[in-house]
Amino acid sequence: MAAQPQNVTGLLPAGEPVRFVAEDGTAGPPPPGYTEPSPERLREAYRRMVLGRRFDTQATALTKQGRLAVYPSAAGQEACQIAAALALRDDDWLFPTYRDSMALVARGLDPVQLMELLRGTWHCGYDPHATFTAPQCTPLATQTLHAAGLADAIRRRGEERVVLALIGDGGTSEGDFHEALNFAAVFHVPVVFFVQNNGFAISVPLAKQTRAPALAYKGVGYGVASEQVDGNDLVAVLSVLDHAVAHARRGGGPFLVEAHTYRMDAHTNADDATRYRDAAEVERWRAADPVRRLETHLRERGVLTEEDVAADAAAAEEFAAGFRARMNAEPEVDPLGLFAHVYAEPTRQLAAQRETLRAELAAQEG
Amino acid sequence: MAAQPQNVTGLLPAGEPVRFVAEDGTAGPPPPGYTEPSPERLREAYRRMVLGRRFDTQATALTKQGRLAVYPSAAGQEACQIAAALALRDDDWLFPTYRDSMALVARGLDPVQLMELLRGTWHCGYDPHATFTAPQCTPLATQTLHAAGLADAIRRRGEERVVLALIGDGGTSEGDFHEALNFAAVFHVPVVFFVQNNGFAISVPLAKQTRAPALAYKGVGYGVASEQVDGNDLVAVLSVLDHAVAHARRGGGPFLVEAHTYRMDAHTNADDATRYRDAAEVERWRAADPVRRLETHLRERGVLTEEDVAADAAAAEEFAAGFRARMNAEPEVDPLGLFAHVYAEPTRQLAAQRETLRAELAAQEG
Amino acid sequence: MEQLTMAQALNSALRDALKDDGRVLVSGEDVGPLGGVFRVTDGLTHDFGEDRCFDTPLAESGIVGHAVGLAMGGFRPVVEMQFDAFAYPAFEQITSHVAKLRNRTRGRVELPMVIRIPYAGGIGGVEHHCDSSEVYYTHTPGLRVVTPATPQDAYDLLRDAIESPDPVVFLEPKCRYWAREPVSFDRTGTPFDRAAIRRRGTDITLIAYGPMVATALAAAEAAAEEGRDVEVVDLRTLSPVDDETIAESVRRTGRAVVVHEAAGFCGYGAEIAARVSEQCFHHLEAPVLRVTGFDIPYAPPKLESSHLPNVDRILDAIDRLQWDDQVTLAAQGSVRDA
Amino acid sequence: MEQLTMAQALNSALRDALKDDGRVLVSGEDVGPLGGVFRVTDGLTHDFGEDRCFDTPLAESGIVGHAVGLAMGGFRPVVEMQFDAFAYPAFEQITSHVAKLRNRTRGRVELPMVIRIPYAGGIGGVEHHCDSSEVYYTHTPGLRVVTPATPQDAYDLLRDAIESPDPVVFLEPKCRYWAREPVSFDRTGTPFDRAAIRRRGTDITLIAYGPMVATALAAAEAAAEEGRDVEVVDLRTLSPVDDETIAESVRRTGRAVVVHEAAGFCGYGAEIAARVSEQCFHHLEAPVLRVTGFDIPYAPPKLESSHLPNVDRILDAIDRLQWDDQVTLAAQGSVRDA
Ligand SMILES: Cc1ncc(C[n+]2csc(CCOP(=O)(O)OP(=O)(O)O)c2C)c(N)n1
Ligand SMILES: Cc1ncc(C[n+]2csc(CCOP(=O)(O)OP(=O)(O)O)c2C)c(N)n1
Ligand SMILES: [Mg+2]
Ligand SMILES: [Mg+2]
Repeated sequence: MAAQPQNVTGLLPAGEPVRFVAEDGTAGPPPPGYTEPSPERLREAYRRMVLGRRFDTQATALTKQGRLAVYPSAAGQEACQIAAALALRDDDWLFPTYRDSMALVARGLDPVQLMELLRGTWHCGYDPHATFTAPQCTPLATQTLHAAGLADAIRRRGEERVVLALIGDGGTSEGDFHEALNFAAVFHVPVVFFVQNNGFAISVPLAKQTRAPALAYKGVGYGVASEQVDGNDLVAVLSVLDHAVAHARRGGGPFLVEAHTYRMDAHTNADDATRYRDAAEVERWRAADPVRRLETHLRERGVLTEEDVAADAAAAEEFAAGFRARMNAEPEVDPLGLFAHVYAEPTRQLAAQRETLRAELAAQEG
Repeated sequence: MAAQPQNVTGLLPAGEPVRFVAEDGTAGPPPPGYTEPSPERLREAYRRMVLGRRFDTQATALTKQGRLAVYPSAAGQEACQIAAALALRDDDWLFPTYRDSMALVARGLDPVQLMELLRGTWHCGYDPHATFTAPQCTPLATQTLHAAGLADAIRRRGEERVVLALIGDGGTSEGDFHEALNFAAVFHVPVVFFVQNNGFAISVPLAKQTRAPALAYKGVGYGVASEQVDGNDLVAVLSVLDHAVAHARRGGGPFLVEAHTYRMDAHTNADDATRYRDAAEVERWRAADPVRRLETHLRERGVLTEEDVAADAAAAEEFAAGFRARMNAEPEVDPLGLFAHVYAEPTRQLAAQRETLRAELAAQEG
Repeated sequence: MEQLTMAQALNSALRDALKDDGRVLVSGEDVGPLGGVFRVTDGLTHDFGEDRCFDTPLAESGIVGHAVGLAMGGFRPVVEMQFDAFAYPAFEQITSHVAKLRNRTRGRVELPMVIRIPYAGGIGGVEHHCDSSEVYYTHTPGLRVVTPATPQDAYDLLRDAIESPDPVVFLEPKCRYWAREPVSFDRTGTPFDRAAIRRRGTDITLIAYGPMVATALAAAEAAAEEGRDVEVVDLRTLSPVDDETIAESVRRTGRAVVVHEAAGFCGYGAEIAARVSEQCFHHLEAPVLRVTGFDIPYAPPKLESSHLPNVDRILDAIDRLQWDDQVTLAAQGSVRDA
Repeated sequence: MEQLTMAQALNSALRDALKDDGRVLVSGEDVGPLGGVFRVTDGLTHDFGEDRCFDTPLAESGIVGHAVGLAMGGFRPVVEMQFDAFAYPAFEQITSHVAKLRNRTRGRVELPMVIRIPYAGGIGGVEHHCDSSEVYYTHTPGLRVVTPATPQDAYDLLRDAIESPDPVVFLEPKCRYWAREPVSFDRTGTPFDRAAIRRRGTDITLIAYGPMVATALAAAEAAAEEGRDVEVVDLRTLSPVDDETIAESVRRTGRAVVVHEAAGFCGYGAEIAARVSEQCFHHLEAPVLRVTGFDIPYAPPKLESSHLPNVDRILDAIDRLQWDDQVTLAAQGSVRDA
């Protein structure tokens, strides 16, 4: 194969996933082009990872008690989830999926509002404009286009904000992902597409999803700069996202990041992962645990003490307890609210339908 | 940027479009990895290019006389059109678009049957199964999925046939193109995607369509081998397509080829290209004329004589005359045929609707 | 006869089709080793091999478009869309190709394929998992659209659909997946394009399909206690619709109510109401009423019971069918949302 | 007042909106320097700059999804789908997001955007260029769907649509693009969500919209010669529909015919017929009839005149409205396709 021009090689990801810290927590030589985030940020990341993991366990527990209709756990993806939240400023926009509740908790969203979707009281419980966070998206890959569009709105106004769009490995197969990369590139907008490749789309393993050398190699086909990273190495994920976000913020256009990680739990609590994967595979990934890896690294660097670890665990416990308590209260719902926001004003027909329901409810009560 | 692994570099196209023959008709050194097709095939290609171009001019003329509702010319793309036809065996499948009538004529389809779509008598006039040619496709990029599926049918039966899917530069922006590349790669099917990048999607120039270094760089993101080629050099296009088809036929999986060419005419006769491009640009491309280029090359090689050129021109003239004569006859249409093929058997409702129309027609006549 | 759930009956139909016809292929997201999120394809990959039942990449337009190619190449694909709203990415392939390829080619290219879509709600599913999307398909000429209400029909209709030379959109009412009844594999039941009268009655014709047939039957029972004898028609085939069965019934009873979960506005019930009003005009003692979902996006789980048509709403509609004392009132016009 | 074609009136509406509101953006395939394949956006890029009116890559889901993001970001996008069938790739974005984002977020995220779709036939277009796709949108709660029949309404409705806080599917009847009339830019005409009575009459209400209003008016003229006084209602707004205007008219005339180009089965006329039958039951002298396209894929150019509803078919339907001598015959039920 002949040599490739610079406008090609400059877009390709590294041949191997970027990594700072090995599975056992020892730091290797810093990968070329990236710098390790400050100890303070790593310390903060650790705190949020511990909290995020605890929140995640709590949410899964709530499904067993019937307090949540369903919950897709992000266990194993803590490095990605927390780095996504930390890489952004408060007024940057985040476009999450159903799996990214942990990232939203790390962003500071109220966990109970956040859970309205999975609790079944409404489709989205938080205020996207107040939180700069789009509703958690279910139709796969559709949110990447919204992210590109919102980033275009930012560009058109000459603001310095960026947009981060989350998507799974499976979602990259949808046509909308392709169109989003292309629109983002053509309009040169400040958006980072962050693929959490957790090895599975429900039961379908990556090998049946794509034959790409890595998903990050999709970038070059759109003229989008790309990188792949060890998704269980918080230091690496945060460093690469920092780089990508800075690139987008300074007008460099979109950026595609693929993080190689693993979904430790089933797709959701309703799924039975033993039908399609070996326990042994899951065990192998346990060795790559992102929380322990960062913990070891930070301890070795002297940034994290025994007391810190205990304090973070206690804080997480307290957070979970508060969350649990609030979720145990029976939520209030208003059936008439079904008609309130279909349009800015209910149409005459909807107003009449609301009256019908109101009468029914009154009859049931009276 | 660090070195790329072999499974990446092996998929990337050449850094520059593959070319055998320069614009002035002089042959350069053969590009690495490709062999020049035999003189006999090139001779045959020339004949069909001349015929194809004449057919194309005739079809455009027929729009002026109201004999065709509309015609999208392939003038300037003769090398691509004829190479696409020549690269296939008779029982390989071709999936063309509305612009690829010339390729279908070169494949040997009856030009009048072929024109049913643009004449407005039916949506497709030829028999796809008899001609191994799918209906000319209008909804952009959708045909690439059908091509991948049909190639999968071929693979599942263990046959040695291949499928060639044609698509334009604009069409590559559609989600279906992405999904087709991915399905083809994952199922490892014998399909070649051939992008005729003619610089425009109606009025939209390539620069507004994509920021990719070249469209061929999309392949690597799917694990699909790719190449880019000078689309006005028949020798190069045929050689690259031969290579791609052989790759697919021997079980190597899909292949993506991008040909850089130019649409010399407007999008269709109904379009006004002066609204969006300079005459000067068109003139520059006239120098790259694919027919003259092959002619010069073949004459220099002694494969083509003055008499051959005259004979080919005369044969093309005769073909055009026959085509014109048949098109000048008022076509017969059967309104009741509207109900015949919506389902295998008309439903009771359709049968009743057909009777209504039959009665109306009878009333009009009687 | 075995007692089977609807999901199991569908599984049996797929199994028997795979056994009987080597051209049948099953594909979709998670239909392989997992057996589908509703287990409808449970064990098929294991028993028939990955060649016959296989997972695809996650792209619905891709799944349908790929199946179009397989069908052109001589196979008979049965594809699964994981949930109703996730068939929308395939809308162009379904509308512009699946529905039209036969017509486009004057019958030369046949597309014997089935698109299975679990649809409608009632299972506490979150947004996008509960759409009643039937009208998008029934309004598209070239598609057959069918929906079973019982395990037996699930088996029969799916076998029929797979054998049909026409493309079939096969709508599976999620909330009935776990309904159980004895299922015969003899295929001696109702023909493919016919409705079934599930309950004979003389006073009112209740017209329902898929998820709402059980509700309609329950309403008929309740109405019987109030002395009204309700006939229940299960449409089974939404396109083409079985005019004869419906019209014959309504002409006998003189009153009709259509029930479905989908939003009422331009819903399938509009077509039924319009046809019945036209075909049975002089037999109707009252306007054809519709009991449907509200004209809103599907409700979140905790509110779906407010949204879904239920026995009470059907009884209310029955009460509004201008029995002797009501004519004056009703003459003023009385649709729910007017 | 200037004489404008409908295409020019639409162009004026876009211009005035771009002028009045800096948040308005126009995007789509070929809407830039070319001015759109129907020249509706002619000159906008030249006059307002590429920032305000711009070409996009060729991907309809992308166009709509990108516009959703722009709207979330404070803009008011007006996107063009080049032809009806080419909006289908955007179906998921339209159905699952555009229609639902406001509801999803309890009104916190507003999506003031317009999706312009040239639709329907009558211009000799080849396959995929002539679909009447209105029902796909009217059946989807959360969308407003409007369609002008005249240049004046084209101007008024498009201005209203762009100012609407709700997403609007704006259906442009291709065959009327070149219809010409004096157009005022005063916006003193019919309000956004109201139908218009285009012709007053006492005997029959003809209900039409978009491409078929002109045909309905022609039929009314012809019927007048036969001594029947036909009222013509132009719906303008398909969702929400203007029940009052329709019901008031039909209660006056006692007879109604709905006309549209789309396939009849589950077409928009079904909803109108069902509503009118319900709301005006005791006023109806005859069943509401529908004159629609056949239930087939749109016909090729040389056959479209056989497919499209025309004056004769409307007159035939009027004749079947059970005038004195017909009652017995009609009582047997008499739909076209029964
Ligand atoms: C358009 C669409 N199709 C199908 C689904 C059903 N579905 C929900 S999650 C999922 C798998 C997604 O996998 P991936 O993108 O890898 O994300 P992960 O769940 O692993 O985070 C599927 C198929 C959906 N939500 N949207
Ligand atoms: C899905 C879809 N969207 C829009 C169109 C309208 N359209 C027809 S041809 C065309 C441009 C296609 O450009 P390209 O793919 O480069 O092919 P070319 O015409 O240059 O051969 C467009 C937008 C279409 N046919 N299908
Ligand atoms: Mg995944
Ligand atoms: Mg092109």
